Amino acid sequence: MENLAGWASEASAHAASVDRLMLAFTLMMVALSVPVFVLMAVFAVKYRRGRTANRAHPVNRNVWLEVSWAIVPFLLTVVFFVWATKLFADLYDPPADAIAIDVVAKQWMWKFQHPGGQREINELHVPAGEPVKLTMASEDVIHSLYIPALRLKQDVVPGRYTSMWFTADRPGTYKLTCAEFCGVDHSVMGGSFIVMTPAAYERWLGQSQVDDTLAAAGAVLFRERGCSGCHGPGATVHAPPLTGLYGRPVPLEGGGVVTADDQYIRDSILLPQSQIAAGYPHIMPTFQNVLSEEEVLQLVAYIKSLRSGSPEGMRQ
Amino acid sequence: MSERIELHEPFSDAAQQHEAGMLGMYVFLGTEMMLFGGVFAVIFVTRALHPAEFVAASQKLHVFIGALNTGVLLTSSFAVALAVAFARAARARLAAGLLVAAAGLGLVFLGLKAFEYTLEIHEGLLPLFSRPANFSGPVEHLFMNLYLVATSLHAIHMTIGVVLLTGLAWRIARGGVPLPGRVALVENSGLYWHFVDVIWVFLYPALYLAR
Amino acid sequence: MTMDNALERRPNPDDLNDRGLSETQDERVSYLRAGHTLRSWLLTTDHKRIAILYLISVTLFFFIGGAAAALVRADLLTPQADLLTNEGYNRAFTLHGVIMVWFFLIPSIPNTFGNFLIPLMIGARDLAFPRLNLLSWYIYMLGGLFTVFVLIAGGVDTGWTFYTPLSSMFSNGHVVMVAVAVFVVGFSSILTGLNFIVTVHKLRAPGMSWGRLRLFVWAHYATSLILVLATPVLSVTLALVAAERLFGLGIFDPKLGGDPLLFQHLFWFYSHPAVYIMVLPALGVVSELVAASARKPVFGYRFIAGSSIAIAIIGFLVWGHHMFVAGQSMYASAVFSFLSLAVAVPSGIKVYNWTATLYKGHIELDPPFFFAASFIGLFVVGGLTGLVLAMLAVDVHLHDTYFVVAHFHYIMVGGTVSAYFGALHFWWPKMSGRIYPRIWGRLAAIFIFLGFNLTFFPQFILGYLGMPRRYHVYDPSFQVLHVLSSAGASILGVAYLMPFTYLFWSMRYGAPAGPNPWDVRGLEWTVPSPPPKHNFEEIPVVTGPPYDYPLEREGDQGEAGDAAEGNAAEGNAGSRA
Amino acid sequence: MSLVRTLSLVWAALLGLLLLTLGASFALTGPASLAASLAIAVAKAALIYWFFMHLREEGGLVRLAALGVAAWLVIFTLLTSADYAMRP
Ligand code: HEA
Ligand code: HEA
Ligand code: HEC
Ligand code: CUA
Ligand SMILES: [Cu+2]
Repeated sequence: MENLAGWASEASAHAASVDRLMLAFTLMMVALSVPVFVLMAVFAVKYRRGRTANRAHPVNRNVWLEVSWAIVPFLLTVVFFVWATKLFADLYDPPADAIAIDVVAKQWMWKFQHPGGQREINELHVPAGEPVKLTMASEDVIHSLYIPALRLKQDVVPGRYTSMWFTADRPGTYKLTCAEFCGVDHSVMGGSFIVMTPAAYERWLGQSQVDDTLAAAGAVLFRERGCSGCHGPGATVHAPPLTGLYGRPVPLEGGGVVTADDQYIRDSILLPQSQIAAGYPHIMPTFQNVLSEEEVLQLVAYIKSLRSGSPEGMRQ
Repeated sequence: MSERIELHEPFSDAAQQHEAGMLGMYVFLGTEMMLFGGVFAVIFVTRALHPAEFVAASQKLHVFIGALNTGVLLTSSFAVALAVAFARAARARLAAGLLVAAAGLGLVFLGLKAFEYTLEIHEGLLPLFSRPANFSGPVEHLFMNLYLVATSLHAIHMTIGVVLLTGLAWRIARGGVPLPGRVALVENSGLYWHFVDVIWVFLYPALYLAR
Repeated sequence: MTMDNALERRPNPDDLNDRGLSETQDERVSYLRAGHTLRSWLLTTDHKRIAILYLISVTLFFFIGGAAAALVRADLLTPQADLLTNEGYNRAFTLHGVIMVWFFLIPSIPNTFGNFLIPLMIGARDLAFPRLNLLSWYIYMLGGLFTVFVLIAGGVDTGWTFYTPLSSMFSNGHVVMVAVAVFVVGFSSILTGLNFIVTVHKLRAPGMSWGRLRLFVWAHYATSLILVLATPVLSVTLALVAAERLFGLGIFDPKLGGDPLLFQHLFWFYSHPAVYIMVLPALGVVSELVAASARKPVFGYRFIAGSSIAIAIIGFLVWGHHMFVAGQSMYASAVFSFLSLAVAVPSGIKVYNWTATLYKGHIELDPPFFFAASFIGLFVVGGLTGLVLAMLAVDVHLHDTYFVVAHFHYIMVGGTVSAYFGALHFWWPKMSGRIYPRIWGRLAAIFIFLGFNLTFFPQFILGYLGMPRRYHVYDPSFQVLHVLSSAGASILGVAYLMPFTYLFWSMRYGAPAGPNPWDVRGLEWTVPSPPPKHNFEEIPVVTGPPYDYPLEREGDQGEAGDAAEGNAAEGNAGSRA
Repeated sequence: MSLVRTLSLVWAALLGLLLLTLGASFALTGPASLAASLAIAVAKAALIYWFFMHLREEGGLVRLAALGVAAWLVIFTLLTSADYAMRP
C-alpha cells in the first residue's frame, strides 16, 4: 500500500484544494441523498400494507415543496460550480516566469525537453516550488498526460499545442501516466514524475548530456531546413522578419489580427496557407511531413528567443 | 372526399390516419435533417477554422452549374407540388405525368452533377477520382473532400427520389394506386422529394457561395 | 387475497395437482397462442409479440456483453498482463461497451416493455405503424448479428467512443465493420422512436388526455424525442469515420486542417443525450413501480411528467462535459459544466417525489419494490457522482479514471439494469400470464444489489486514487481493490442468471396470474393476462386520472381501509370516474 | 384553379431568391455574405415547407415537428461553434 503514495499524495497546493473541494462536495452529497435512503426505509416499514398507521390526508401534490427541493440542491451545487470553475480557470493562467518544458507524446512514450536542451523519456524532473509550464504536442493520436499527485491531466492533441502548468511543492517520486486511450500499449504508457529540490534539480540538469539548448537546436534547424533562405537577413524573397514576432499582434490578409503565440507559429510552419501575414506573397511551403513535432517545438523555441534587440538564440 | 380514403389497422378514422401519416413523415424527415445537420456542422466548423482558404476553395467550384441545378430542382419541386394537387383532385393521368416530369428533372440534375464532377476531375480537383490530384493546399483538399461527401450523399437521396417518383407514376398510370383513396402515398413521396430539394437549397450556398 | 383469486381462475380449481399446468381460458385466446408456427412469430406485426422477440434478443446480447465484462474482470484480477494480451484486452472492453450500449441498454426497456405496454397503457390496439415496428426488429437483428460476426472476425480496439484519429487512422481493428453495425442499429432506434411519437400523439383512447397518460408513457415519449433527434447525428458521424478510414477524408485529420475534436463534438452530441435514452425509460418504469408498490397516487404527477421532458431537452445541451480536458475552450467548458448541473434538477425532482409517494402508502414488499428501491439508491449515487464529474477542477483529476467507470455503471447497471429487471418482475405476470415465487424475486433483487455494490464501489476509490480506465496492466498497489471488484462481479453474474430460472419455471408451473395480480391500477391491468391479440375487445373510454387509488380519510385506518379498497379495485381499474 | 396559381407564384419567388442569393454572393464578402446566403436559404426552405410541403394546411403539431427540428439544428451548430469561437 505504500506504493499508493506515488498516486494519491498531494504534491501541490492545487492538489490540496481539489481534495478539499471533493471532501466538501461529498458532504453535500451525503446531505442530499441520505434523507432519501432513510425515509424510503422508514416508509417501507411504517406504511407496510396491512399495517395500521395514520394514512389520513396523504398529499399528492405540493408545488412549493417540489419547487424547493428542485431549487435548494441546485443553489447548493451552484456554489460548488463557482468554486470549481475558479480553480479550473487558474489552470489556464500560467505565470509568465514559468519554466517552459516541451512534451511530445507518441505511441507509446512521453518525451520531455527542458529549456536547456536536456531530454528525457517517460520521466519528468521538475524543481519544487517553481512554476512549470508544459507545452504539449502529439505525433500521432490523442494522449493525455496525467499526474494524479497534482490532480492534473490534459489531453495532448495532434495538430495543436495544449498546455498545463503547476507548481509542485513536495519533493518525491510520483506517477505519470497516459489517461486517454491511445491504442495497444495505452496501459503501459507511463513513467515517473520526479519533484526535486531546486538545488538537486540544478545538479540533475548539469549531469544530463546536452548538445544544445532548445533554441540553439532550433537555430541550427532554421538554417538547415532553409528557413533562413527566406526569413534570414540576406534573403531576396519578401518574407516577414521573425525577430520580435512572438507575442506580437499580426495583421492577417483579408482582415483580422492574431497574436503570434506558439500555436500560431506552429501553424505558420505546418499549414502556412492558413493564416497569411498581410502584405506577403503566398509562397511559404509547408513543412508538414518534413519536421517532427520535436523539431517544430525547437523552431518555436528559437523564434521565441528572437526577442527584439537580443537575438540570444543566435549566439554559438 | 375523406370517406374514400382507405383505412389501415390500427386507425379508426381517416383524419386520424392522415394526421398520423403526416406526423410520421415529418418526424422521419426530421431525422434526415439531423443526418445532414452533421454534415452542415462539419462544413461550418471547417469554414470557421480556415475562412480564407475555404473561400478560395469554394470559388473554384462551378457556381453557375450549381445555380442552374438549383433552378432545376426548384422546378421539379414545383412539378411535384402540382402533382399532389391533381392527385387530390383524382386527376390521375395529369398527376402521373407531372411526377414523371419531376423525376426527369431529377435526372437532369444528376446529369449536370455528373458533368460537373467530370470537369472537376479534369481540373484535378475531385478527390479519389482525379489522378493526379492538383490541390493548392491541404485545406482545399479538405474542402473538396467535404464537397464530394455532401454532394454524393445528396445525390444518393436524389436517386432514391427519382426511383420513388417514377415507380409511383407508373403505378398511378396503370391504375395501381386508386386516387384519391391512396393519395397519402403521393403526398409522402412528394414530401420526400421536397425535402431533398431543401437540403440542396442549403448545400448550394454553403459550398458554392462562400465569399 | 389476490393470489387466491388468481388460483380460482384455473381451469379446474378443485384439482390441486393441477398447479397451473394446463392452459387457462385467457391463455387460449391470448396473443401468445395466436399462431404457433415460427413464421407466425417472425412475421408478426403484433406489438406484444415483437416485444417478446426483443426481450429474447436483447437479453441475449446482455449476456454476450456480460461475458465480455467477465473477461475484463478476470483479467483485472492481476496487475500484469497474464490472461489477455494488451490488444485482446482492448478488444474485450470495446466490445463490452459497444454491445452493452447499443445492443442491450438502448433498446432494452423501450423496445421490450415500451413496445408491449405503450399501446395497452394508452388504450390502443397497436402502435401506429406495426410493420415499421417489425422492420425495426429486423434491422436490430441485422446490426446485432453483424456485431457478433465482427466479434468472431477479431473485434475492434478503439473503445466504444471511437475517438479519432485513433479510430480513423491508427487502429488495426475492424472499425469500419463495427461502425456499419452501429449505423444499422441506429435506424432501428429511429424507427422505434418515430413509432412511439406518432402513437402517443394519435392513438390515445378517447378521454386519455395528456394529463392522464401514465408516467411510463411520458418517459417513453421523452426518450423517443431523443432517439429521433440524436441518433441521425451518430449515423452521419460514424459514416464520416468510416469514410475517413477508407478514403482519407481529412475532416478529423489535422494534416489536412481538420480537427480531431470535431469528432468528439459530433459523437457526444449524440452520446450524451443517449445516456438519457438509457435512463429515461428506467425512470418511467420506476415511477410505475413506486406508485404500484405504494398503491397511492404518485406525488407530483405533473412535475414527474414534466421532468422527463426537461431531461430530454436539457440533456441536449451538456455534451461538452465529456471534453473538459480535451482541449475545448475554457469558456465552453464552464457553460457545459453549468448546464450539467441544470440537468440534475429534474432528476432530483423525480427522486424526491418518489420518496414522497411512499409516504402514507400501502407498501407491499414485492420484488418490484425491491428493484425500484435499489434503482433509486444506485441512481442517486451514480447521479451525484455525475455531478462530481461535472465540477471542472475535479473532472480534470477524475476524467478517464475508474471514477467515471463507477459513475456510469452505477447509473446504467445499478440503475437501468435494475429497472429492466424490475419491469420484468412487475409485468411478467401480464406478459406470460403466470406468477413466479415472490421470495425468489426478492432474493434476486438483494443479491444483485449486494453484488453490484461490491463490484463498483471499489472503483470510485480506485478512480480517485488515479487509476486510469482502459488499463489492464496496472500498478500493483491497486490490486486489492480490483480483486474485490472482480469478486463482486462474479456474485453479480450469478445473481443476474437467477431470475431466468424461476421465470422460466413459472411459465409452466406458476399459478395463472389473472388480470390484476398486484392489485394495482392502469389500463393494462384491466385486460386478461396474457392479453388477447387485439388488446381490447372495445377501445376503452377513459374518464379518470391515472393512479386513482382511493385515498383514506380521517378515521378509516389500516386493515379496514385496505380491504375496502381491494374490493373497489376489482376489474375496472383505470377507467373509473 | 387558384391553387395552381399560388404554387406557380411560389415557384417564381423561389427562382427569384435563387438569383438574389447568387447576386449577393458576388456583392458581399465575409460574415455578411454568410449571413445573407443563410437567410435566403432559410427563406427558400420556409416557402417550400409552407406551400409545397403542406405545412399551411396541417395542424400545429406537424408545424411544431418541422420547427422543432430546425431549432435543434440551431442548438447543435451554435453550441459546437461556440467552442471554436471561444478557443484562444
Ligand atoms: C444512463 C447513463 C448516464 C446518465 C443518466 C448520466 C447522468 C449524468 N452524468 Fe454521466 N456518464 C455516462 C452515463 C450516464 N451519465 C457515461 C457512459 C459516461 C462515460 C462515457 C465515456 O467516456 O465512456 C459518463 C460520463 C460523465 C461525465 C464525463 C466524465 C469524464 O469523462 O470526465 C460527466 C461530467 O460531467 C457526467 C455527468 C453526468 C451528470 C451531471 C448526470 C446527471 O444527469 C445526473 C442527474 C442525477 C442526479 C444528480 C441524482 C438524483 C438527484 C438528487 C438526489 C437531487 C439532488 C441533486 C441536485 C439537484 C444537486 N457523466
Ligand atoms: C450499458 C451497459 C453496461 C453494462 C450492463 C455493464 C456491465 C458491466 N460492466 Fe461495463 N462498461 C460499459 C457499459 C456497461 N457495463 C461501458 C460503456 C464501458 C466503457 C467501455 C469503454 O471504455 O470503451 C464499460 C467498461 C467496463 C469496465 C472498464 C474497463 C476498462 O476501462 O478497462 C469494467 C471493469 O470492471 C466493466 C465491468 C462491468 C461489469 C462487471 C458488468 C456487470 O454488470 C456485468 C454482469 C453480467 C454478467 C457477468 C453476465 C451474466 C453471467 C454470465 C454470462 C455467466 C458467466 C459470468 C461469470 C462466471 C462471472 N465495464
Ligand atoms: C519560400 C520562402 C520561405 C521559406 C523557405 C520559409 N518561409 Fe516562413 N514565411 C514566408 C513568407 C512569404 C511568409 C509570410 C506569408 C505567410 O504568413 O505565409 C512567411 C511567414 C512565416 C511566419 C509567420 C510570420 C508572421 O509575421 O506572421 C513564420 C513563423 C515563419 N514563416 C517561419 C518559418 C520557418 C520556421 C521556416 C523554416 C522551417 C520558414 N518560415 C520557411 C516564406 C518562407
Ligand atoms: Cu497514450 Cu494512452
Ligand atoms: Cu454526458
